[in-house]
Amino acid sequence: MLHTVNKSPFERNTLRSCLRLAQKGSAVLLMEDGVYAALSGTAVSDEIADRMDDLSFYVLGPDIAARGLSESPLIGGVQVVDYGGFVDLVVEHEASNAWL
Amino acid sequence: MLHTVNKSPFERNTLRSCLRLAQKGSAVLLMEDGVYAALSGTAVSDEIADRMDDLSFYVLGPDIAARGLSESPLIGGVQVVDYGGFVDLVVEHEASNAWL
Amino acid sequence: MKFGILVNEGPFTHQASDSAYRFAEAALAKGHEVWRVFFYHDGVNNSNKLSEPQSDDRNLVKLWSELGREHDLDLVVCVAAALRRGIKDELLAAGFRISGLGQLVEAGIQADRLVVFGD
Amino acid sequence: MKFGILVNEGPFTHQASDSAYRFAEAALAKGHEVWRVFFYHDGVNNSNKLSEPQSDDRNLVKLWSELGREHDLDLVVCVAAALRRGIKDELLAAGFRISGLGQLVEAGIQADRLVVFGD
Amino acid sequence: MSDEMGYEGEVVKRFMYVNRKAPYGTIYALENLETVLIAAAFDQDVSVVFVDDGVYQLKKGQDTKEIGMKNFSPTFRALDDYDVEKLYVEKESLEARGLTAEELVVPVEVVSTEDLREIMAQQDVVLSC
Amino acid sequence: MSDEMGYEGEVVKRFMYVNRKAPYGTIYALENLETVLIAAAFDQDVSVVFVDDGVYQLKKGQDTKEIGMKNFSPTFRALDDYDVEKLYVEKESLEARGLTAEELVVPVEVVSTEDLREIMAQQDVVLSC
Repeated sequence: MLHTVNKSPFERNTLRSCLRLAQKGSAVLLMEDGVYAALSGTAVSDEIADRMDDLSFYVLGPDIAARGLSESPLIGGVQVVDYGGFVDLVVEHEASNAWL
Repeated sequence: MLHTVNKSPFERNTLRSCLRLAQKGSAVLLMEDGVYAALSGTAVSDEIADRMDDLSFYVLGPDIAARGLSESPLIGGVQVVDYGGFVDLVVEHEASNAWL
Repeated sequence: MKFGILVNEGPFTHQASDSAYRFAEAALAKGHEVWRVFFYHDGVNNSNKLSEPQSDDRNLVKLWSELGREHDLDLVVCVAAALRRGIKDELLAAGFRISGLGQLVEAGIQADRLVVFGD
Repeated sequence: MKFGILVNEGPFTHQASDSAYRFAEAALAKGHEVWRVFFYHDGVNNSNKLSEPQSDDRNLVKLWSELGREHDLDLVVCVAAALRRGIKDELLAAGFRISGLGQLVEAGIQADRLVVFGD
Repeated sequence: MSDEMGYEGEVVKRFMYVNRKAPYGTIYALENLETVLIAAAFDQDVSVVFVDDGVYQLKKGQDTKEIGMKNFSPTFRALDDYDVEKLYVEKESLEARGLTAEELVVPVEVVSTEDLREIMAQQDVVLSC
Repeated sequence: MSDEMGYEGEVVKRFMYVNRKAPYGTIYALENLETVLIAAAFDQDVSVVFVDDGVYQLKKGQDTKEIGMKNFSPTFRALDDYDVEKLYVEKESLEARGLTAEELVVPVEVVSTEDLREIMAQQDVVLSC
């Protein structure tokens, strides 16, 4: 399953709930304000770093660029995709689950 | 100053930010989904209980009743007000600050 | 005392408009003045007269209109926020008017208290 | 592959409509089919043809209309959500139609994937 | 994946509605419930999940008179008439809020996070809110 | 309280705009900035605060081309022309996000939580978002 998270991990519990309920082997795409969770060196970076073995993490590049984070280091293992890559992720997974 | 908080403490960081930045002696009114913070016996009850000496806490009764919490025990010291009491609180404090 | 009220969300989706309405009602019942209600962000949608909730639900557009008529309230819809969202004069329910953001700042200056309702 | 897309928020206030639009565009560019776009909750406001953003801003209502025309998309606005919020036939931009929630369930059944954008 | 043929040869999919938001503060709880009621008419395999603040939707004793909104919690009791019988509540979400299953308006299956993870992973269509 | 007479005998109030939300995910950052620009014309005592995710509004290097939205971050640089000079950023909010003041589009005063608490308590009108 592909999980999408569009909320800031600083503001809401959305990412935390997604990570709690995402089964091993699932993919998580961080988009919109959810991209802040992909940054290394923040107070919440560990939430994703700790699950890097269980889950595949992706982040939407256009949302990273919009927020001025293109040069900011991402957590190791997070892969950047564009909208086309987002479409491919949806195709590759049997279902998708938007954590709103 | 009167601070109002209308977000669930489980879902958002709103209450936490309010409590961090509210000066000693201020009043905090919990309303809408913010009323869940007034309940005792939850995972977040301590956030308010710990500040009971510094701040005055109020909760909007109509929002408590709507959510089926009229019989639920509140954190000791939290005072229940109705909309008229909300108006009085605004009058009593020189300014109000809605944490949205 | 003179109150200014700011409503930042539309009807139904968030409780903001309901809470603001009940606050205004309670303030008026206590003999206070509601100097202006300003509708900003999605709050501009509170003025859409086409709103038609189910018969057993409250009609917030109508409630604001009626409260406005009874108490001669100044219900101001922000023009910039309204244009973006497709709220124009032809959609305005009775008692609402469209004007600039300056009217919000003015409410902050003139009213004794500005109370904000939003998401 | 056949996609269904659900848009839960109006234009501007949340990024949901922008993201959904760019996703739909990308899917079509890759040769996929967008079987239906369903607008629910405040998403119904994406169909309001009176929307008039500033000249240097994107016009989401127009973008959806145009994408719909170019690719013959089925843009469905939920009737129950729309009535509440004052979105009626006379406000609908080209290419949108109002229909029941069953059309969302149908999109879930018929499309290979349902992708949701919201707040 | 889990697509099966229904008794009339139609595709039956597993639909899961995930409720994560408290009632009244926003409209999502109410409008999602409207979707569930419609979905029930389509002869799909429907389950409804309550996690995080979504568990508050089911709290007994809601009285909305003073906030002027409609109390829609009795509608959850009608789900059974619509043959929507799979109602799951996450144990951890209940406990964090100091709630028990006895305080809810309908009988539900209280499941562990691990079980819910498993159930969620088997769905074809997930609508979260 | 802190009402003073301005040079033309008008009441001058202390207005504080508190930005707590990230840009682009929602419109609040942009529409609040529009309010600040208007407020500047009223000869009031205006300050603008960035806390929590609001500090992200000021991040340098924003490029919104691919999301199709307008990059409004340069407008913060215009605040100075409008005589809006009191821009406060909470240190704790910056640090939690691994940011430094050098990464922001405008010079700001980085203040401690204690200082901000003090400044906030002195306001006549607070508009948070």
